[in-house]
Amino acid sequence: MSAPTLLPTESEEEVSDGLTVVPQRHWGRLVSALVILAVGVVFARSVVTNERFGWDVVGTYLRDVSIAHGLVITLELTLACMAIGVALGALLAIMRLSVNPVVRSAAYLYVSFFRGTPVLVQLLFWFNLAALYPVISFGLPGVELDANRLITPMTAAILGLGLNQAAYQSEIVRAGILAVDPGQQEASDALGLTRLQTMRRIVLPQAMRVIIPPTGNETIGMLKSTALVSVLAVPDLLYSAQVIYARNFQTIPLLIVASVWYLVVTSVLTVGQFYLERHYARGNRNLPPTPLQQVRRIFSTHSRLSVGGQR
Amino acid sequence: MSAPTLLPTESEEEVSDGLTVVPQRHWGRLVSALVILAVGVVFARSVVTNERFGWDVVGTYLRDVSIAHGLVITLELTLACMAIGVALGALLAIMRLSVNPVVRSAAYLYVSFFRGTPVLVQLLFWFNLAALYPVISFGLPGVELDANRLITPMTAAILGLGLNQAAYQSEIVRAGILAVDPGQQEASDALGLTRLQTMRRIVLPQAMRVIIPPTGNETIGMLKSTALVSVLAVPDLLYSAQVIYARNFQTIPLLIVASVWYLVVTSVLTVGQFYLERHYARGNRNLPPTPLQQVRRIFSTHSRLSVGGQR
Amino acid sequence: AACTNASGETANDAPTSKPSVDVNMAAADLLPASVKSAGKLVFASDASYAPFEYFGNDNTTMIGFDIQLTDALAEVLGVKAEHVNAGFDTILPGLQAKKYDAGVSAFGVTDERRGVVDFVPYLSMGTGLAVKKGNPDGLTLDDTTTLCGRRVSAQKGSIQGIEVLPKLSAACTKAGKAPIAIHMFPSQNEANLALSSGRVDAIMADSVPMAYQGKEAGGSFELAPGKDYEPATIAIALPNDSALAPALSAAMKVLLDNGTLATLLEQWDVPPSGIVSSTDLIR
Amino acid sequence: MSTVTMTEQEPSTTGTPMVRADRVRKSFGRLEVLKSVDLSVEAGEVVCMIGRSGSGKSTFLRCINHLERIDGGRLWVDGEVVGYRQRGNRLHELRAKEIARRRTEIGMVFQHFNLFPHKTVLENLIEAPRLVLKEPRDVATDRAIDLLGKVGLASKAKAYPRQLSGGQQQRVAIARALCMRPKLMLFDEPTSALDPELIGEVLDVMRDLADTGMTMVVVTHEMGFARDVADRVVFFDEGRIIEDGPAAQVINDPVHERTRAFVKAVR
Amino acid sequence: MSTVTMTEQEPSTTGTPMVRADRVRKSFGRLEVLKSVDLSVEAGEVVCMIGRSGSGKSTFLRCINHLERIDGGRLWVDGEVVGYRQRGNRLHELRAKEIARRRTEIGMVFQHFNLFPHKTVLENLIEAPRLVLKEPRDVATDRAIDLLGKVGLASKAKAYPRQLSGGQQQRVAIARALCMRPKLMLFDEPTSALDPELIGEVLDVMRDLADTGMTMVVVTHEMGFARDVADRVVFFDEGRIIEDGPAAQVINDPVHERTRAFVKAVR
Ligand SMILES: Nc1ncnc2c1ncn2[C@@H]1O[C@H](COP(=O)(O)OP(=O)(O)OP(=O)(O)O)[C@@H](O)[C@H]1O
Ligand SMILES: Nc1ncnc2c1ncn2[C@@H]1O[C@H](COP(=O)(O)OP(=O)(O)OP(=O)(O)O)[C@@H](O)[C@H]1O
Ligand SMILES: [Mg+2]
Ligand SMILES: [Mg+2]
Repeated sequence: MSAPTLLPTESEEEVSDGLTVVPQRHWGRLVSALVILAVGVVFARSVVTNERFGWDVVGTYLRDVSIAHGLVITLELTLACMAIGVALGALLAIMRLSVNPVVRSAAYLYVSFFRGTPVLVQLLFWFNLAALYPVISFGLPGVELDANRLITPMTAAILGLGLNQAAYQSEIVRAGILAVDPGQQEASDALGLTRLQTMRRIVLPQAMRVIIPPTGNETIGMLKSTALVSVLAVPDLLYSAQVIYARNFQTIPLLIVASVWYLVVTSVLTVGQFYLERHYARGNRNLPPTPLQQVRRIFSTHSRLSVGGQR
Repeated sequence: MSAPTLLPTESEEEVSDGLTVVPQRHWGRLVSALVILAVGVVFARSVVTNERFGWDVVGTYLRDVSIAHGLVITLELTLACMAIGVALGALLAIMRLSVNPVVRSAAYLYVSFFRGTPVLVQLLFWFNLAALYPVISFGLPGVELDANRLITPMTAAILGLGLNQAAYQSEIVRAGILAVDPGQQEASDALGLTRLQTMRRIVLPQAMRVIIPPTGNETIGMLKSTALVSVLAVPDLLYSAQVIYARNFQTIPLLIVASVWYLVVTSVLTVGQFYLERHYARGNRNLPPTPLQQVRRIFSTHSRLSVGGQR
Repeated sequence: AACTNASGETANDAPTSKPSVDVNMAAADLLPASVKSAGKLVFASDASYAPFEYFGNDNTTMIGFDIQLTDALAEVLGVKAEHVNAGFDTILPGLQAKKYDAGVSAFGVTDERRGVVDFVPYLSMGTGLAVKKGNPDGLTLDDTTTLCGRRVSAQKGSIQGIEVLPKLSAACTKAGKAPIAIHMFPSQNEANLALSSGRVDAIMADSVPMAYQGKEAGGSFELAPGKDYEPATIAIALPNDSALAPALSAAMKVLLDNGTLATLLEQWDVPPSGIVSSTDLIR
Repeated sequence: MSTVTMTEQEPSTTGTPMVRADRVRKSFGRLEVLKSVDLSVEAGEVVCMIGRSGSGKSTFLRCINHLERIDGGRLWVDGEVVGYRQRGNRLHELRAKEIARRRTEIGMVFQHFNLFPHKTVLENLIEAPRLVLKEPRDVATDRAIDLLGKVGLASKAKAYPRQLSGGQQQRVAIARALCMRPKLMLFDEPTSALDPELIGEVLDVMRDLADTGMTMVVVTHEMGFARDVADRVVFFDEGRIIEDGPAAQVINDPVHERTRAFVKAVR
Repeated sequence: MSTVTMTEQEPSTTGTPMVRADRVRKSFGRLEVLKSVDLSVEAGEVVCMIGRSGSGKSTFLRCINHLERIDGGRLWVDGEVVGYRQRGNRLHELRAKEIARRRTEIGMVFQHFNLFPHKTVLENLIEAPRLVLKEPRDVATDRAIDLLGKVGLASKAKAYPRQLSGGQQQRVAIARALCMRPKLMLFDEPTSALDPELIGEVLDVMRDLADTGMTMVVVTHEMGFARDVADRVVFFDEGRIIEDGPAAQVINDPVHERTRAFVKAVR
């Protein structure tokens, strides 16, 4: 009759009071796991066996050259635009916390304007700058630049997405900076560090922990946003798939092809984000668990009652 | 020779040491203000006088019925999708912190999948569900639902955008929850509150301060993302503008019309976000300044040297 | 001048053979000096509209009726033709920005548009109706009242979407029937997908691409029986008061006269009724 | 400061100790924090726990409240095994809901107060009675105001915690715990986050509470308080209690070498 | 704990006081925090500041370091007007860069340590010398390791601050300030965030530092330390210094009524 015990109390050394411990059974947990698993299997089967998904076509195009080319462009764009976004966003965030009211309001106007207008419009604006200003002179005599030469589709795409991203990113960075203990700023001041040194060496590195997760969101969002550049006929991943199905009308299989690649890249990014978070968590007592540890945790059924255990 | 003084030291009562105080002049600040102002004026003039912007057409269409109708759809969609996103996102975030490994991994898979695939594909999937599953039976005998009846274009749009948003939102909420002092959870535990009560009454309200700024970003993003539903032939604000210029070829003026409306809505949202932030900051010593105070701050030239002053 | 008709070895989906024509000096003289010195004309097309303009099997070369037509035009004018793929939304601002010399994307001519761009017409094309396989609802363009109360899709910016369907719908309400529910999709692909998933009952579009796509899509939809509906004029779009218009019109007339246009139409399976008349060309 | 007189206090059933620990063990990963703790606290007793940092005092306090789960030995509060329900001679592990219910009978005051910053003082006090004990708002409010008066903060009911001094916050924390009418109060270094001037206020409230007969287990380094108020002082060392006796004896004349060194360092 | 012997210390030019305050005033909005503070600290002197919470002690300390800007009166550090450069009989307001440079000559130790948590102990120490004084890495490192030895933490150079106890963190904070070779050290309640057992370590380091002749201004409630180490004790009350004298006299036999009440409360 003796049930399996969880508490080591019940080991032979200490059965002083002769009581048997009956551990809590997680029936609900087991049942829900089975239900979810069953639903998953049924769903997967129905997806795999449904010929309307056109798995043979998916297989053919998964390694198509133009899809691969589109993937490269998507990655390039994401990299370039996030680089602009992160750098300019940090600058804007610092500007918004400046003591100089001019600098502060300039940053504020920038953010309001770029968050307020659709990216599509911004993209079209940059691309067709020449329609509005055929010759760019910066108001300087002698300078006459042909807007169409200056701005290729790719440049327009990077400018449009990057400048727009900077506006969103600045809000994220600003929140991150405000989350750093003001005592850090004071300590730096007292040591004689300048504002910029403090920001770069003390505040920003600590803000990173708060900045990274939403930035991860934004990067993954950007990966998909690059599809907007199809209006500029820049053949990114999704647009490359669209070009193919515009010819052969295999819409659904080609969308699946694009999705598969997006999923792959997103997964890689997520792993990268994890290690970045871990890097910036250095100096903390509890580092976030590695993926392996996480997998172990997912399969661990022993729950810690203490709240401390979940953090 | 006596320069204007900033320090009250120089008032008649205390000129004990007979020294004159020369305040620091912010020449750089003044010059940069003038430069930015000048650039702004030149730019504004060039925009207003440039006939290629087609200001007369802009004026005509700004209050067009179908634009107004598109605006309403955009607002409805944003509201509905953000509602789903916020509610489901919070649920997913709580699930990811659950002690139950099944619940935890289910939430994890959801987030990975929805962040990993493009919204466009998700939208097309929901909209064209009937192409894949003409009849939805949930595997139950007797149940035969016509997928096209079940899912109207608007439903597909809300499902697609809302479920996708939930994945992003859950990361934001999760970061917010983790930012709340673990002591709050402990205190609730010690008082005998259940997990759910603690989450709802103690942790989430405090997490809101960290959650709101990125959620504001997301809401403003969503406002623009709704334009994606044009692939479902749902005429939101941007698509309404596009349909009109596809007819009359007045591309730039109509994009300006859409942008103006987006700017208006974004501004209203920003103000709303401000008061929401202020609400959740209650109990703090320093409430964020109201817009009026902010405007005053922008125009104040007296800078506080102490860092404490900027926070 | 004799026109060398391209050989008959047309591949059934993508004719690659190119009709070659001689330079017509009279037409070439009409070209503005800037184009003459540049030696090329830049044409913008939204390459998602087979068989007019789309990407070939290599996914990088644009092919189609419009492409070959403009190639021939350029040859008549003694310049090179450069083809740029551009989203529909950027073609017109691009023309104003002088990024492109002309837009060639099966543009339909309407009076409203004439105020914004100049047209060089080259084709008149009827409207076709695509329906679900087997036409379960018995829709036909011979009796447009069969469309009343139905969900009909069209592409954003197409003549069908902005003129034909609203007119037919108005007729329905006048006759006391339910109006037509018009669904406008950003491109033909979404419309096709919506038809095959039963989202809409029919697609109304230019008859030529419709026939082509129906064939290509592997029979998930078909053309409704009956004649084409009122033909509309298709044209090349130029910026207002473009100096190019006379040259292109003259060159187009050369192609019409020497039968190149007819050859191209045949090559791309466009019914003979599609040829634009000389009188239209003059307009 | 007004004095606190807790009239609600009824003595527990005599005989059963309020807290009993029998060879309690607890590890975090490979670190064994509690090696074998034995302790018995009678109802109405005030026991002070002292000991070096890291010796396991907080962990043991948290085990009593089931904020941590013990790995070995057994722990009783008021005759019931912590974390289990006894039926016959079988111990059934409790579910989260029941654990929460049991916790309501034990009040805990943390070193860092842990007040809810987004709620006013009054809201802090009535939150748990309303949610957990399902008391009507006015009943809960009445008792809360009464208790606030007893800790000398009647005028601060509408203030937010961050508007109070540390000493005031800690007194609110004590009142919040008392609102649940606990039969046992646990204090984890309740004065060590306070400036020396503010410590007195909190100790006064605790002294008054002890006078009402409340059972109290207090981790503290305030030797003056221990001497004045505690019935017993126990000394923790490396996860064990190595000294246990009347306050005066443990503080002034400890038996164990280590206790002597510690008491000297703390003054 | 090893003893600290600071050999680098050279006495300042005699005659000029290290700190001189003449009717210093400071308000936050409508709240007048410093009403009129007069004080003079000679080079090599150790002055303790005591006073009720909110009386303006921290604010005054921050004014000395120009972390706050004063609203009235005048303040000198080592003969230079804080925040201004004197040319003839005109005072030119300093720019941010110069203010930062002046701060390097004053070391400050905060109540909550404020170590940089993302940097190791050694990195915390060499950050400012490298960035501000432009010292080469090895020179800065050598002095840092030397100073760590003197505060008894040579073995912790590679540790991160969160891996240290409070007392250890505060000792690192002191070493960090000393790395800049300041001529004046300011301490703002350096022990009040520590547990009683850990306070001793920090006070020992400060005592050794005082023995080297460093000029120190210390806000503290540790009466024992004040009595042992301070040359003078000053009592703050509502934005003024109302008592200023030798430590023994102010603590044991204060003149002013309020000082007497305060000293009694703090023990
Ligand atoms: N959740 C946890 N995970 C891992 N280790 C822990 C945890 N909680 C406590 N510890 C460790 O257990 C040991 C005992 O901690 P505990 O807080 O009980 O000591 P303490 O006697 O209260 O000391 P202090 O006087 O510093 O509060 C310490 O070494 C601590 O680092
Ligand atoms: N940045 C600030 N803005 C507004 N008020 C402030 C600011 N800093 C301090 N004060 C106020 O000034 C008063 C004096 O503060 P200060 O910190 O100097 O006192 P203190 O003597 O150091 O007290 P304690 O012992 O509590 O540290 C307090 O009432 C405080 O609330
Ligand atoms: Mg402890
Ligand atoms: Mg202070």
